[in-house]
Amino acid sequence: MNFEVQLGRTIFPNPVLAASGTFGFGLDFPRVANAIGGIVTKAITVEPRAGNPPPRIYEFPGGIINSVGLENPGLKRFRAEILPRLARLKSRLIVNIAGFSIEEFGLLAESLSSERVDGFEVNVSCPNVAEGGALFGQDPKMVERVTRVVRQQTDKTVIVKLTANFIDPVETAKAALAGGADAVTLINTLFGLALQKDGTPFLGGRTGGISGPAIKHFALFCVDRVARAVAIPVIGCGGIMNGQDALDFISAGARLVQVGTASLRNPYAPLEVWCELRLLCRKNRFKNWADVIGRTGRSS
Amino acid sequence: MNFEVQLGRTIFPNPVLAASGTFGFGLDFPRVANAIGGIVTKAITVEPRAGNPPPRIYEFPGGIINSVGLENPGLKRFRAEILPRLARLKSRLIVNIAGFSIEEFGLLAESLSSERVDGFEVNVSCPNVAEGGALFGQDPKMVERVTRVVRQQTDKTVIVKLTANFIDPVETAKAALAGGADAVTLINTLFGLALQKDGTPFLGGRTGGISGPAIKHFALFCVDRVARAVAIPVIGCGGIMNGQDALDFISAGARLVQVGTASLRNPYAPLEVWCELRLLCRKNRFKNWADVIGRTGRSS
Amino acid sequence: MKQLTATVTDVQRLTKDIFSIWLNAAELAQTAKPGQFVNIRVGEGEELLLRRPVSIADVFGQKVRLIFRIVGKGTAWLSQVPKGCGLDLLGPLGRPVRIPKGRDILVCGGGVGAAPLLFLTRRLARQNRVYVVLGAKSRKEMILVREFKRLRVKGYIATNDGSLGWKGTASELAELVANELNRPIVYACGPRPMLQDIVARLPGHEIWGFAEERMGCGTGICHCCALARKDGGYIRLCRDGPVVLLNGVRL
Amino acid sequence: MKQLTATVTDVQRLTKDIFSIWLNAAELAQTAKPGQFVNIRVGEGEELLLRRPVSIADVFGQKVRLIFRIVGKGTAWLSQVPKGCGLDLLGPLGRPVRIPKGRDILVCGGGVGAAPLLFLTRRLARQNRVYVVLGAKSRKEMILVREFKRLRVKGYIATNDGSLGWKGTASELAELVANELNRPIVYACGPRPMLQDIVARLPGHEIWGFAEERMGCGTGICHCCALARKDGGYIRLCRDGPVVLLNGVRL
Ligand SMILES: Cc1cc2nc3c(=O)[nH]c(=O)nc-3n(C[C@H](O)[C@H](O)[C@H](O)COP(=O)(O)OP(=O)(O)OC[C@H]3O[C@@H](n4cnc5c(N)ncnc54)[C@H](O)[C@@H]3O)c2cc1C
Ligand SMILES: Cc1cc2nc3c(=O)[nH]c(=O)nc-3n(C[C@H](O)[C@H](O)[C@H](O)COP(=O)(O)OP(=O)(O)OC[C@H]3O[C@@H](n4cnc5c(N)ncnc54)[C@H](O)[C@@H]3O)c2cc1C
Ligand SMILES: Cc1cc2nc3c(=O)[nH]c(=O)nc-3n(C[C@H](O)[C@H](O)[C@H](O)COP(=O)(O)O)c2cc1C
Ligand SMILES: Cc1cc2nc3c(=O)[nH]c(=O)nc-3n(C[C@H](O)[C@H](O)[C@H](O)COP(=O)(O)O)c2cc1C
Ligand code: FES
Ligand code: FES
Repeated sequence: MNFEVQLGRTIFPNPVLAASGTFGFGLDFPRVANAIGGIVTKAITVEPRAGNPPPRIYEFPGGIINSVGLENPGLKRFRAEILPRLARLKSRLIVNIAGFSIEEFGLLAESLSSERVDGFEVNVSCPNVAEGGALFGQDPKMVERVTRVVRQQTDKTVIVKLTANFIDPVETAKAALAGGADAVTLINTLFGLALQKDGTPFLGGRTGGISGPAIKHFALFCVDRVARAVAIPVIGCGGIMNGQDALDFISAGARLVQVGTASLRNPYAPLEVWCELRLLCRKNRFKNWADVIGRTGRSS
Repeated sequence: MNFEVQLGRTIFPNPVLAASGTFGFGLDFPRVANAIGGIVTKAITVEPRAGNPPPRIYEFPGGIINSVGLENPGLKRFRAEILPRLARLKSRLIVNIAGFSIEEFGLLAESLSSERVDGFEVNVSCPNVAEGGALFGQDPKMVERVTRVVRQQTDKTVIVKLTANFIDPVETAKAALAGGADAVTLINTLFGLALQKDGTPFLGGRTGGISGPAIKHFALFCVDRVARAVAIPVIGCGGIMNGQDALDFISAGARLVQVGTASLRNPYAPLEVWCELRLLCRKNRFKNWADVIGRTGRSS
Repeated sequence: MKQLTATVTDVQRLTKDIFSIWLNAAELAQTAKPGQFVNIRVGEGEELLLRRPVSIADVFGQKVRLIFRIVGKGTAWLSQVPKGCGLDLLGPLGRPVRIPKGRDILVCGGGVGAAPLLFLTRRLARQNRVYVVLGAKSRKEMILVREFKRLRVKGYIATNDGSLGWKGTASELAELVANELNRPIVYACGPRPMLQDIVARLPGHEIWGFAEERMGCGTGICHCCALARKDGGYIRLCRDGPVVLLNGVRL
Repeated sequence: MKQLTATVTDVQRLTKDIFSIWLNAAELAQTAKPGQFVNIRVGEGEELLLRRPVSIADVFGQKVRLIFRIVGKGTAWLSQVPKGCGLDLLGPLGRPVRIPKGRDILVCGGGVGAAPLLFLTRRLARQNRVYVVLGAKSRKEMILVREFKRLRVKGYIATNDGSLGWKGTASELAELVANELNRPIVYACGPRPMLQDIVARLPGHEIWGFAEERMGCGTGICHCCALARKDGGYIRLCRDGPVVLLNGVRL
């Protein structure tokens, strides 16, 4: 069976990617990076960011909450120091870009449209500083504008990473489509608050983002909903720990999947998910991958 | 210490309530019902509803997904057969009402404003049939209108049970306040989809609502957010399994809490949560309950 | 119904995946009636949130017997509870079976479905003529034959592969036996296809079946255990069942 | 760094809540250096998602020793792994301590903090003059005294209640010892307040400390283990540490 997926001009050799922020820049585990469908880098911002004070991670049964706070070396150092080292990876490379204004998104896409980069994942889960700090991703109009600006700056694959916090992702997926995106990723972390026994916030960043198995069924709901309502390829993400989870997202309508939190437990997780997915396909005797994608929606 | 809480004209003897849909009508466990702060009934609709086909419940580590589908005997039979039997309970009685049009909400509130009923929890997580089936609770304008209609029909306590699915509860809490609500409950279940191995939906109702510990930290986020932004009392709900969980919600700004999924495992759970909460207060040597409510927000 | 802690006094493996445990639970033993079940807390922590329902298979003095097949995490955990440990359970739950008098009775159990029929047959046999059909895939998977024998009821055995007794399904054999009886009341417990098959084979009979559905609470407060009535609407299996007149429901 | 399964060959309880386990792990034993740690998968299922970092306390032949205190679910689980079972771990992780030559060295451990210092001291003692201060609340909570003695280094012991050795804290005693030495390099491991106290008491010294912070991955890919640098920004403790020059960070 052929598992290749094309989004924009990029052909992913298989449908399992490493999710943003949970696989560094892909340099630490080249064997994994080269064997899976591709890697999405940690978010890159125009200016370097130190990130949030510790603790940055809270664990609860079935999930974690992180408040890394977009720590990253910034556009310049990423281009000068990290991008050249990424040349030695063969894998598809998607750069996750996070701006605090529409212009910053444009600048990031323009500056990073180098040969090595296959595409961008537009991270709209950051506050729009110019307009009162509401998150870009919670305003369909902003999502469309951001997507359009990125689209104008690059002919690389453009993926918009949507949030499902307090916004119907169908609306933002339509906006991303209108803005010219090649795909959307669903979902980014859910908002979360963890407290210490004395009632004060546990995380240094006060609140954080929930990921892991606890958000899987909400993410599946979102993928199913968007895949049936919007004519844009969906990349599924949220609590994928094994091949069956990946298959669930694909059944629900995802063309590709991303493995996040699982890589924290085991940096080989994306590769293991891909191997297990392939085994499941053999066990289930699937004939045609296209029949599997979105079968949930066609079943009812 | 005095744990009484007043909302509207109702004085709750303590802050732990049984959540809607997870304690029947309170008739099955009168000892629990009489000892806790109060009970919220299963949702009542104008017409009787058979509910969704089985299976109606899916379990995953840390949570469940239900698709009961508002099964209930309808307004008439509830008034004729169940309400009279509720006379033998001493507990505060909040009736959860669910309408499919603004008028239905008004009718429910009017018809049920009997002596035995202390108040209403307005369940806005149902589709607005007249206007394309979008959920009332996802449209602040609708929340305000529904609340106002209920307010006009009754002088009982009016609580609006908000959803945080695809809508910022700060907006709907403001709407509830504008409509004349005495309090809001946060949160109702999160949207969820569970699949069988063959990719078809597991639940008879196709999708369902996620509850239990998996949603606790998202619910805490919502309570903290609304409690700091809107001048309306908040009732916290979502994954409360023990006294510490209840205390977390109160620290985050809830005046009362509701115990849902925990009662499925153990029908004595609401009472146990209340006992544990009291013990924790003693252990922590709290002097003043008002200092505890919302201390998270004041800490940062 | 009470919440109680019952000590496991004995654990036995009956087949590859069927286990029998005896619990010390005086009050439960006294109040439980055939057709009822207990809802058992399984696992530690919050991984398995819901209890697991298991029918009462037998009662002896202060002791209660449970028999279950391992099908997932909860039953696997249950099979590993060591002797001497306490189980947290709610019970007795569900509506007891009404015990008739002076009738021909046909009891039919498939696989682990034989378990709750043991307790039922013990009570039925006092004032009725009881005929028992037990079925399983093979001899190795047949349970409780000796226990039923001790009840001195007329017994018939079927296995799919013929390795014990008659070769065929329990419901096929039940049909043959029923035809010899005088307006028998039928009690059946087993996989859903077996129940459906019995209903199809024995039209016009009063057939009571142990139905199963995913449960939330087991105590009647969540309305998750819906079983469709033929005349519309649903019953709550944990309240109105689990033993129901199969003629009136849609399995 | 490798993912490997290491068999537990020995489990020992050192104090009420401190355990020592030996693992059979030839490659790890060969490659691990003082200051490094392993990240251990704990629990079954998905309840405990993250691994738990534990420092390498000692190495002997093909064996690796870990010593840990029970503080929560993960370490409680670890203490109950029976001999003969395999542990899933990632390692060695973290930056090895640079071993100086011909220097005066002061090693200071508080509580379970003595553990990683054992391995370090073994390597330091080859080419340096090593002085070791061990502290604990009381005699009952003191660990590894015999092991350190066998290394033939000069040892000093402090307990808060005076039940063994000098009465006082490890850092107080370390200050006294340091004043007798010639520009000693200090290596410290213990609770955060102890590390802060040592920094305060020994200004101008080169002090290396085993820092701790909540970790996500332990392998450098998540940026959760932030430790603040004095000159701004954060280091990744799992990569740039866990042993760091305390003079340059904000504890
Ligand atoms: C009233 C009642 C009485 C029962 N009595 C017995 C008994 O005496 N002996 C016995 O072996 N089993 C009995 N069962 C079935 C038993 O409850 C399930 O096998 C058990 O809950 C499975 O739990 P698990 O965690 O092992 O499996 P899970 O991981 O939860 O599920 C594994 C498989 O079991 C099935 N299953 C899960 N829950 C149920 C359920 N409530 N009903 C039917 N199938 C289910 C699922 O479809 C799934 O395929 C009874 C069920 C009910 C409703
Ligand atoms: C690099 C490194 C090496 C370590 N080496 C050792 C060692 O050799 N021996 C030893 O006993 N402990 C060591 N620790 C601490 C150990 O990792 C924690 O005690 C353990 O993760 C707690 O897990 P738990 O599930 O038992 O507790 P949890 O339930 O997770 O937490 C219980 C308590 O432990 C604290 N804790 C949890 N995780 C950490 C962490 N990563 N760092 C500090 N405190 C934490 C929490 O603040 C909490 O109060 C090390 C930590 C790090 C970062
Ligand atoms: C530690 C951590 C850091 C993350 N950083 C980013 C990021 O920089 N950009 C981004 O778009 N998503 C980020 N995410 C979100 C993940 O890419 C993913 O969308 C989310 O974790 C849900 O998937 P999971 O449940 O498989 O982890 C991060 C997640 C974690 C746990
Ligand atoms: C089986 C079930 C039925 C429910 N029915 C209702 C309902 O009728 N009306 C309502 O407002 N909420 C209903 N809920 C939502 C709960 O009241 C509660 O808001 C939610 O479950 C989150 O709390 P928990 O995590 O403590 O369960 C139901 C929840 C469950 C699990
Ligand atoms: S299982 Fe909850 S009502 Fe039957
Ligand atoms: S713990 Fe993940 S980078 Fe250090």
